[in-house]
This record gives sequence, C-alpha cells and structure tokens, in this order.
Amino acid sequence: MSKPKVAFFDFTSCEGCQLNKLNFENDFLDMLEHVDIVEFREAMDDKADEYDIAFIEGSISTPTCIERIHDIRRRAKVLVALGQCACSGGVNAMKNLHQPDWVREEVYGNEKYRFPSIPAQPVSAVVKVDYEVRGCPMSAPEYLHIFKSLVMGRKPEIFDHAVCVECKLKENECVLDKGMFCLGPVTRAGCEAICPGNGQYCTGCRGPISNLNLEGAVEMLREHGFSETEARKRLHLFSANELV
Amino acid sequence: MEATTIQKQELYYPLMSEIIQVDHLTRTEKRFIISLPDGQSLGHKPGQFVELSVFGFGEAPISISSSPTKTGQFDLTIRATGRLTDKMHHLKTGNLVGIRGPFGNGFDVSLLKGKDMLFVCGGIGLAPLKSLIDYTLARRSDFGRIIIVYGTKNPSEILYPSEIKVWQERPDVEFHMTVDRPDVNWEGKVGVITTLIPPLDLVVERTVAAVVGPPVMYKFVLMALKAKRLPDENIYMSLERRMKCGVGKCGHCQINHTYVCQDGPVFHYPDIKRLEEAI
Amino acid sequence: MNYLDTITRMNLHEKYLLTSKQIPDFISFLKTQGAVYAAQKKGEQSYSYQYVEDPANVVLDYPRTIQPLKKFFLPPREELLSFDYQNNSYQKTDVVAEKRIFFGIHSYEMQGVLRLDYSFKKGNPEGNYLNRRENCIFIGVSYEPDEFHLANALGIEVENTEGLSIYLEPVREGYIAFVIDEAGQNLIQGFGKTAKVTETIHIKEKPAKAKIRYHYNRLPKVFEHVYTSQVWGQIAKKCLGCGTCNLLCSTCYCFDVRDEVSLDLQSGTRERFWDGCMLNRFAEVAGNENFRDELSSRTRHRLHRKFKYLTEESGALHCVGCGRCSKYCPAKINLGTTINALIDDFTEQQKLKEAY
Amino acid sequence: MDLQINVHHLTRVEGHGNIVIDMQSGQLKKAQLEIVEPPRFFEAMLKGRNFHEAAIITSRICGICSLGHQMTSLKATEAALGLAISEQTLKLRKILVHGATFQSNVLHALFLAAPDFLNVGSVFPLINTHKEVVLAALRLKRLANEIGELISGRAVHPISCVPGGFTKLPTNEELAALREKLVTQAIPDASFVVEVVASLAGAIPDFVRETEYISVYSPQEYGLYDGQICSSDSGLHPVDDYLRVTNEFIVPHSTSKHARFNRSSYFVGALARFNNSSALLSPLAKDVAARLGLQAPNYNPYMNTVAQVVEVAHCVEDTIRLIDELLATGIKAEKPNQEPTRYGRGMATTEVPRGILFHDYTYNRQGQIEKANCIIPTGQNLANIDDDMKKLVPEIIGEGKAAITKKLEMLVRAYDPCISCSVHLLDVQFDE
Ligand SMILES: Cc1cc2nc3c(=O)[nH]c(=O)nc-3n(C[C@H](O)[C@H](O)[C@H](O)COP(=O)(O)OP(=O)(O)OC[C@H]3O[C@@H](n4cnc5c(N)ncnc54)[C@H](O)[C@@H]3O)c2cc1C
Ligand code: SF4
Ligand code: SF4
Ligand code: SF4
Repeated sequence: MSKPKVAFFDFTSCEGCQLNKLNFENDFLDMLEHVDIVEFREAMDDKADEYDIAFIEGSISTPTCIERIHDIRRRAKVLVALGQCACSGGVNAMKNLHQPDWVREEVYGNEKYRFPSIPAQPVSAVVKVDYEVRGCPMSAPEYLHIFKSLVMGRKPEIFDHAVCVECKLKENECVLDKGMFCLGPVTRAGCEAICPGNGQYCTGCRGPISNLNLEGAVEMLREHGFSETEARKRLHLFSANELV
Repeated sequence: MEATTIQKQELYYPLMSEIIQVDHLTRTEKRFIISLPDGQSLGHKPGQFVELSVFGFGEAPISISSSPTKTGQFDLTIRATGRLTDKMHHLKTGNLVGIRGPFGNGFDVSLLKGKDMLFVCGGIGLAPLKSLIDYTLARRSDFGRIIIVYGTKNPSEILYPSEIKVWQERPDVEFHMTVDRPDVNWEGKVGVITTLIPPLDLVVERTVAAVVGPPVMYKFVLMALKAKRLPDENIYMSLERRMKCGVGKCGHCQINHTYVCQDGPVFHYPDIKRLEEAI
Repeated sequence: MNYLDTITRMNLHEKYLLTSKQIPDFISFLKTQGAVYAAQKKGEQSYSYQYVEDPANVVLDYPRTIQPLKKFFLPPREELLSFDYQNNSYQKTDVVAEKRIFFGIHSYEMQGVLRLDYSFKKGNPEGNYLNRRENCIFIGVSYEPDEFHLANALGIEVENTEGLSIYLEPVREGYIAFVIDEAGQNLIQGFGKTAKVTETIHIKEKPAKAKIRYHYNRLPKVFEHVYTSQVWGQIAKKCLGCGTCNLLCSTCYCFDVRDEVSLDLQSGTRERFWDGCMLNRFAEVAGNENFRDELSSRTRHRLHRKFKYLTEESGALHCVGCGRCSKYCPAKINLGTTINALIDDFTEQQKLKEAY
Repeated sequence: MDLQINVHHLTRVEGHGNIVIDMQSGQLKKAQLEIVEPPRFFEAMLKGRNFHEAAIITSRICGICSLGHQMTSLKATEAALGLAISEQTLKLRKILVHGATFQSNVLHALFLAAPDFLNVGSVFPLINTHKEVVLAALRLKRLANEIGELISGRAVHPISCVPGGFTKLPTNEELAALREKLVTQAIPDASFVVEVVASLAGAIPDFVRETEYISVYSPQEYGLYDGQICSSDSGLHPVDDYLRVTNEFIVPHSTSKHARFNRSSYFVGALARFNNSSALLSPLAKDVAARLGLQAPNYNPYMNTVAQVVEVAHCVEDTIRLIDELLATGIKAEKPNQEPTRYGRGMATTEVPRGILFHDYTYNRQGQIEKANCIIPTGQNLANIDDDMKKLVPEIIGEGKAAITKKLEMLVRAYDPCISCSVHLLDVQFDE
C-alpha cells in the first residue's frame, strides 16, 4: 500500500496549530513512517498536485484565501480543518462583530483597497470540510487520533459532549466551584480539559456543543456572579461566528 | 461477601471468526457469511443479533440475517454507515472479525407455529427479518400463509435480489414490493411501504405480523395494521437503539425501564405500546 | 427511625476508642493489611479518594469527594483488551483484584456501591466489576450533612452500617470504632492498641439540611405520575447537558467503548469510558436519529432510573443522596428542589382527581 | 542589467511574505519584503476585555511566540494595575522564557535554516542523511516544550501563567526531574548541535552591513525576561519610551508596519541581543560563541542563526541555575495576586526569540482595557531587511538569478521572521 500524501496549508492564523504539530517531537518520526508529506510551506519548499489528506489551518479572510481554498479542495481527497480558526473563524472572527469597511479604513486609511478584507470565516463556509480538529490551539491527542484514523482509513471519533465530561473523568477540581469563570459546561470536549486541569478556566476555545443552551449558559454564568454582558462577551471570544 | 459467590462472566471478549464469503448486495450493503472457530454453531433464534467487531474500528450490534436452520455458519447483512460498518465493506474472504453473542430476545418461533406470517420489512429491516423468513421457509409446513411486504427507497437498494426472485416465484409465498422513488427500468409498484398493506386480504385472527424498518416507519405501519383490525397481540417488532455491550450493562439502549438488548430487540407490541420514547 | 433507636442499635456493637493521635497509626497498620484508600484534599476545597501514601494526608471530616467510590470498581477509563491490529488477535487485560481497604467513607457512599453491585450482578454478572469488587473492606465514618446531602431524606441515615466493617463516630478524644463484622474485628484486634469501650456512647444527632416533602417510600409512586410533568421542561431551560450529574453520580454506571490504535498502527486497545444519558450521542443511532433529543427527556430518564425503573426492579431507590449532582451541577439545578417540585405536581394532580 | 525576482509565499518562515526585487539597467528600483498576511486586528479585540483575558487573547497573535506575548502582556497588565509578583513567580517565568527561546531557536536553526546550508528543501531529507542531528534537535525541542508544559500547562498558548502568578505550580520533584534531564540530555545534545553548526559555518554568506542593534538590556543578566531598551547607537532608554524608539510607520507594500529609530532601520533578535549583552552570557554559552567564531559586535545578519545557537546553550545552562535556586527553598504554594492597587497605563517589554516585544495597555476602573498597543519584533526588522537587500543585491549581482534568490531567501530566513504576528495595527479605537 502506498503511503497517503499529506499536505498542510495555512490561512489567517497564529500558526500555533502548525507549531503544535511540530511539537510532537516524540511521535514526529513515527508519523512520518505512515505518510508522505508533500507540502508544508512552513517547513519545506516542495509543492504537489494532489493530496490524500489536506490539513487546513487558519480562517478565510481575504478574497485570495477563497481562491486558494477552492484550489486545495479540488486536489484533496480528504480535507481536514485544523484548529479553531479553520473550524469556526476562531479569534479572528471577533472582527466580524464590527463594521468591516470601517475597521479597514481605520487601519490603512486611503490604502484600504490594497488590502481587501472580508469577514473571517471558517473553511466550511467556503468548501466542504470532512473533519474538524477544534481548539485554539488544536489539542495534540485529538490531532493524533484523527491523524491515525485517517491513515487507517477510519472515521475519527469526534466528541459532541462538554469539556465538563473530561474534567469529571479526570476528577479535576471544578474551577466554577472556586468562584472562577468557566465555559467548560458548554464547550466541546476533546482537549482533555487541559485548562481546568491547570487551574485555569475554560475560555471555550473549541466552540460550543451542538445542542448549546445559550440562554441557559448565560443564566449559569449569572448564577456564578458574572454579568450578562460579561458572559456574552466571553462566549464570543472563540465563537463569534457560531453564536451570532 | 456475596460478590465472590456469584457466577462472574467475561462479557466483553469476542470470538475471532472467519469471513468465508462476501456478497455485494447494493452500493451500501454487503452480506458476510461467517463461520465461528471449529465449526461451532451460533445457536441463535431468529431476530437475535451479535456484537461484531474489527479491532481498531470498534464494535456494533448487527442482526443475524440467516436462519438457525443453517448451521456452522451465519450471515450478517451490513450497511456501511460509519466507522465499523465502512471497514467491514473493505474486508475480504479469509479476514477475521470478532463476534460476541448471540444476544437479545428473538422471535419465539413456538408461538408462531401454525400462523399466517406477515413480514413488513422497510429497507435494511429485511436483514433481521430474513432470519425468520428463512426459518419459516425451511419449516414451511409449520406455517400458514407467508406474506412478505417489502419497501425500499429506490430499486438500487433492493437487498437479496436472488432470494427475492425465488420468493416471487414460489407459489407458497406471497411477495409484494414497492419503491419510494422508481428509476427508468422499474416496472413494479411505487409508493411507501404502507400502501402495500390495505390491499392485503388477511385472516386477522390467524395472522402474525413481524415489523422491522427505519424508526419513522413504525408509526405508519401500525396505523395501517390497525386499519386492517389486526389485534395488537399479533404484532411483533424489532427496535433499534444505540448499544455498546449487548448484555444489559452499558445503558445506551434503555427505553424507560426496558433494555432493547435484553428484552428486545424483538418486542411483542402490547409490551411496548405504552412505552413512551419507544416508537 | 427514631434517634434513640440509633444510639441503642449502634451500642449493640463492640466498640473501641481510637484517639486522634492513634488514627495515623491505625492507618499505617491498615497499610500493612492492604492498599488503603481514603479521602484526601484535592485542590483548594475539594476532596478525592486516593491511595494513601502518608496517613497524615487522610481527611476524615469532609462533605464529599468529587468522584464517588465507583471509580475503583468501574474506572473512568478502563482497558478491556489490547489487540494486535495487524494479526487480528487480542489479549484480555487482567483485572487486578488487590486487597483494598477504604477508610473513612460515608454511609451513602457504601450504599452507592451496593446499588452498583446490584447493577453489575443482575442479568449477566460482569467479571470486570465483580473482580475489582472482591477483597474490599470498608471503614465508615460519620459526617455532617450539608445542604446537598439527601441521604437522610432517602432513608440512608448517617449511621447506616450496611456493608461496612467498622464505623467511626467522632467523640472528644478521637473516634469510637464500632465493630460491624468479622473483618472489622480482625483489623481492630490486629492493631491491638485500642481500648475497648463498654459504656453507652451517646451519638450526636446530625440533622439533615435538605428535606423532601414526602416519605421516600412514596417516591416511586410519585414518579409513576410525573412523566409528563412540566417540571422537566423547566429544568431543561437551565440545564446545559454537561453530564456532570451522570458522571459523578454514585450509582450511574453507563459506559461507552472505543478502540484506539497506537501510532505504530500495529497494536491498540479497546477501552471503556464513563458515559451518561444527559450527553448528546448517548441515544443516537445510525441515520442521526436521536431517541432522546431533548434535554427535558434526558433529565426525565435520568431521574426515572434513580427513582422508578431500577427501584421497581431491585426494591431500593437508586439515588443514595450523595448530593453530587446538585453540588457540582454548574447550572445549580438541585435534586431536592426538583423532587419537591415533582411532589407538588403530583399532589396537585391528586387534588384535581379527588375534586373530579 | 535587468533582474526581476519574485518569491511568492516564502517557505520555511512563519506567516506569508513575498520577496520582490526589481532591477532595471543596473538600477535597483525595488528590494522589498512584502507582507501579505491578512491583518488580524488584535488591539481592537482587546478593547473592553477584562484584565485576565489580555494574555489569553494576545497569546493568539502568534503561536510561535505565544509565551513571549503572554509574558509581556502579563507584565504590562501588572504594571498598569500595580500587581506585585513573588520571587518564585519571577523565577518560574524566567525559566519559561528560556524554554520558549531555546525551543524556537532550535526549531529555526535546525529545521528551517539548516536545510539551506545543506542545499536541501526541507528538514525531511535530513531525517535520512543526518538522523542523529535531527534526533538531537527533536530531543532539545521536546525538552523545551516539557518546560512549557510543566510550568505553564501547555507549550503553545500557555495556560497557567496569569496576572499575579500561576494557577498551578510544578512540584519540587517535577522540577528536580527536569533539571536532571537538562543536565544529562540537553547539555550533551546542545554541544552536539554546536559541533554540527560549526561544521556548516562555511556555508554562511559573507555579508556585512552595520546597523543599529536594539534589544532588552539588564545589568544583572543576559536581557530576556525584563530590562530597559538598549540601542547600540544611543544606549539605554526606559520602557516607557518605546514609542519614541519604534516610530512605527505604514508602507504600501506591507500589511505590517515598519519601524526606525536613530537610522533608517534597526535590527532586533538574537544577534542584537548578543551584540548588546554578550558579556552576560553563561559560561557555556561564551564557550559556544568562541567555538562558532561569533564575537560582538558582529554585523553579518546571516550570523543571527549562529547567535541563536549560542543562546540555546545559555538558556539551558541558566535554566539549571534557576531550578537550583528554586529547589534550594522549595516551591511554596501561592495564589496569584489579582487585587489591583491602581488602574491606568502599563507598558512592558520582553525579548521573544525574534527580538524585542512591547505591550502597552490602559485600563479603566473596572479593570477593562481601554486602549492597547503591541509592537512585534518582526515588524521592527522589516525596514532593516529591505536595507540589507538593497546593499546585498548589487554585491552579488554577478552570481546569477538562482544564487541571488537563494541568498535573499536565506537572508530573510536568517531573521527568523514571524510574519503572522507582525501583522497588527496601532491604537484602533472603537466608538461604542
Ligand atoms: C439490534 C440492532 C441490530 C442491528 N442490525 C443491523 C444490521 O443487521 N445491519 C446493519 O447494517 N446495521 C444494523 N444495526 C445498526 C448498526 O448497529 C449501526 O449502523 C452501527 O452501529 C454503526 O456503527 P459504525 O461504527 O459503523 O458507525 P459509527 O461511525 O459509530 O456511527 C454512524 C452512525 O451510527 C450510529 N451508531 C453508532 N453506534 C451505534 C450503535 N451501537 N447502535 C446503533 N447505532 C449506532 C451513530 O449514531 C451514527 O449516526 C443494528 C442495530 C441494532 C441496535
Ligand atoms: S471546571 Fe469547568 S469544565 Fe471543569 S467541571 Fe467545572 S465547569 Fe465543568
Ligand atoms: S479547556 Fe476550554 S479553553 Fe482550554 S483547551 Fe479545552 S476547550 Fe480550549
Ligand atoms: S449537571 Fe446540571 S447542567 Fe449538567 S447535565 Fe446535569 S443537570 Fe444539566
């Protein structure tokens, strides 16, 4: 069996997810055993015409991005959105809450037409996405799971339950209980509740579970002493596109 | 302590069994003929299921689609819908799969003896019913009329075409079929499965209906059977629920107090009539 | 039960004084008899049952731990088997049944284990659970019920000793150890440093803070009539479907099973994880049909399991009143409040019926 | 002579940039690094945000320097709100900065720059030809990430460092185990990497252009975590003067702003730090510098990669020292100090792997950000890169287009530019 051809592409993002991938030092060489990396701009010069698996990082936020992503989709058998920017627009989508033209003018003044900018969108807003690796940054264990699954030709297991579940499985001390803020009850699991596990609150970086009870979430945060404005603002941090 | 005296069972270990034949049925369905190690027989009842697994791809409940009268091997008919079932479609003769079971409550054939059998099969629902159809055909003289009502979405999804041909030709089987969406070559009936029921000429006291199909189908089939005045006691149906263990432990398949994996999947309609969430 | 009855009943047991100073010694002794597990501090203000390395870390006065004792018999994540992906063969994963002593657990916790015993013994008795369950000794301790504990209201008093080998009741000098069974007797004797107490011990009353408006015997009856209550919808407005109430429940035992291969793509494991009926995929089948789509029907199912389905089968309520689902629910949905609302609904119905 | 070079989406750098050279009749019309990365509006996002959130958000400016952004952000917030931090917090943060610096330097020097010296297109072929080096580099990187994971919960977008301290602390045992690994593994691996780099030094282009070097400077230690602004031209400047130093301006060919101070451009990064603070390097790092023939001041921008390797040695050695100090007293349980004593403006600077970074926040009385500004090292280097290209192209014009292109690419890569984070805007005010 020939090895699957894998390519990585980046759009508007912090590139933290790419880096996270290079951070699998222990597993890096093992991963390379199973695939041929044919395109990876950050790490290599080569380019290829076709890919079995294309991983896309970053959100779509310029007209050029749209052309590029269509082109990639045409060449890719399986297309995976990598990280929250690609899955939902991520933090970049916060700019969508403001008037785009005005923002651009503020930045570039008369030069604004040189730098066309459109609302930051998830990859799925433009082309079909087969799988999503959520998170800002994407979580390494979940990425590995998806990577292995795709190489084996199996559908990966992607959760639709809350981060709370992972907290409970790990018996983490609940940060809400300590008087802190937390979006774990409504945020999609898959990160192994790494933030509450480190004493920090969940900022919701993996986006909401599919049956989000938004009003319930706001009410829950109110019960824990956060104003409605504060609650909504924080819910928007990583999910501006999904919650509007 | 009591825990030490109770008979403990190893519930989750599959028996590695060989695929001895793969039949391509439709674009999404294949039939696998499987033999247990050392020619053991599964010893199942029609309507029961096994937990099928492929390592790395998980485990899922699959109905046994062959009759217990066929020994030394059994059939599974599988629709590719996900992780495990897609993988199954890539397996070939000689490959090993894990089998646990048989599980569940099948059809109690002793109660069906002498009855007219009405099989209402929607889509892949024909697979679990086929075990009972084959059984009744194998013991043909034990039963009265055999009426099979079968509906699929479109002609390309028809399962077991060669068996169907036999059924259509047998004088002692009344076979009716319909498709929701015909193609250019289709000459048969068009319409949902429930349109096949009203024209049937049934002796309702003697008729037992066995119903299996997609979740949406049950309500309408029941209405059609009621319209025919078929008594509730004469209706059996097999329900599908998510299940992981098959032995009443994992909790997924529970409908109110009932476990589909233990009390079902075959249910006597009066037992679940009042069960909310069941149909 | 009458409070004086409790005093008398408890005093029928043989009893010994374990002074506060002796407790760590006693734990050290227990450590020679088996692996000792007890509540220890976890983070700033929570507790967890953990293996006891240092007796000084054991906490005897605590409201409840995050996870219930079930984690030892049905681990949150358990390897069922390991397989060779290439050759399609597998190996059963051994269940090690070491001798374990659980020190300082509350009566409802013990009851939770007994309920799980029921669930894993009935039908097809499950080896994995039952093997882990063997060779365990439980030493109970009294506790002060807080606003979340419902155990008392559900008929499990603080001093309930069923399943325990020793029960500890605090007194000024330390603890009175009531010997409940032979295993307990052997431990006390083996330790040998305790003074036998012969006078009657006055057991302090520990009033329950949370109350239920009906006697617990009547709850299954109530649940027969509230299937369509609007209470479920009211809860669903607040509920986030996070599943905390399932996962931390003393008696919930549903699980999911997953296969994972290692990165060499040669080998892998089949594992099971805690799952719960509040979670999205729990009742989903092929074709994305979900038989319990609404949060209201999920909560209804969860509570019917505790108060009706399993109760009708086993005769015991399958809620032991540990209070975890209320204490840890992020939406602050309180079980006692919910039950009282259902009772109100039921009474309302009865009244209407009578009037009719 | 005419020459047109257009390297579209330069590879092996973070973010998107194009190199454009236009020479007509021997006249250099254009020598630019064009930044085409879409703008991301971070300062705008910060407005109205709570003080705990600033570091969480700014970390997302750049995944490569996320720790540096967090540190600078925390320091700016602490300065604005008057939050004191403990000695223990300070030391742990310095360890984090060391870890992030050496992880990034290893990544850049061995995975992104080294392929140029060996004439291959990426690190992947080196896995076969130079497996030992790749493995040593991977081990170093892993260890650096372990530092991040142990102390801050995660190497990319750290979790547990918050204003006023940490939400979770490592244990003494964990720190001791880390120290052991640094001594037995990182030091030998670093020495091995140094030997490899020494053997490649011949491939480093010989190009010299003196410029202004700006970095953080602290009299007590090699300036990384904190200090004053130091210019090789004009000496020390307080952090609060950062706007005067950076003088950001818009150029049409870049979504990122450019900077200049005493000259038309200035250099930030490992070489600037080395030039300004080499006397404060750890003993091992000084040896490494000598072995690699790097001496301050050095005016060859390509030597930035070599300076990064020197810093790897420094960071490893200094981390061991810091762990020893922490272990001498043992880790004390402490909660983050999050009780503001004032509200107002706070400015901070840190050296991130690519150079000096500034964050500047103004908080209102509710502890929410009113105004924010972040100035990122790569943006500061852009003008200097253009100036280098203007001097370099005429010098090598005879070498042919392919060689010129390669040297230009190597030049840009030597700066280890982090383009995604360089794209930012200044002082956006939202009217609500
Ligand atoms: C008693 C019974 C008998 C069945 N008989 C047959 C049969 O004869 N032939 C056949 O093709 N299918 C049958 N099924 C359905 C079959 O079990 C599911 O299609 C299968 O589980 C999907 O597994 P997967 O790993 O391929 O899919 P996944 O990738 O896990 O999921 C695909 C879809 O299947 C659903 N699903 C996942 N696990 C289960 C589960 N344990 N039970 C039900 N749905 C699930 C998911 O919600 C999802 O929508 C039967 C189901 C039951 C309960
Ligand atoms: S810390 Fe957050 S994610 Fe964890 S249990 Fe509490 S609410 Fe849920
Ligand atoms: S805990 Fe929340 S913020 Fe942290 S990684 Fe998980 S989803 Fe993201
Ligand atoms: S813990 Fe509370 S919010 Fe979460 S599922 Fe249970 S009832 Fe709903």
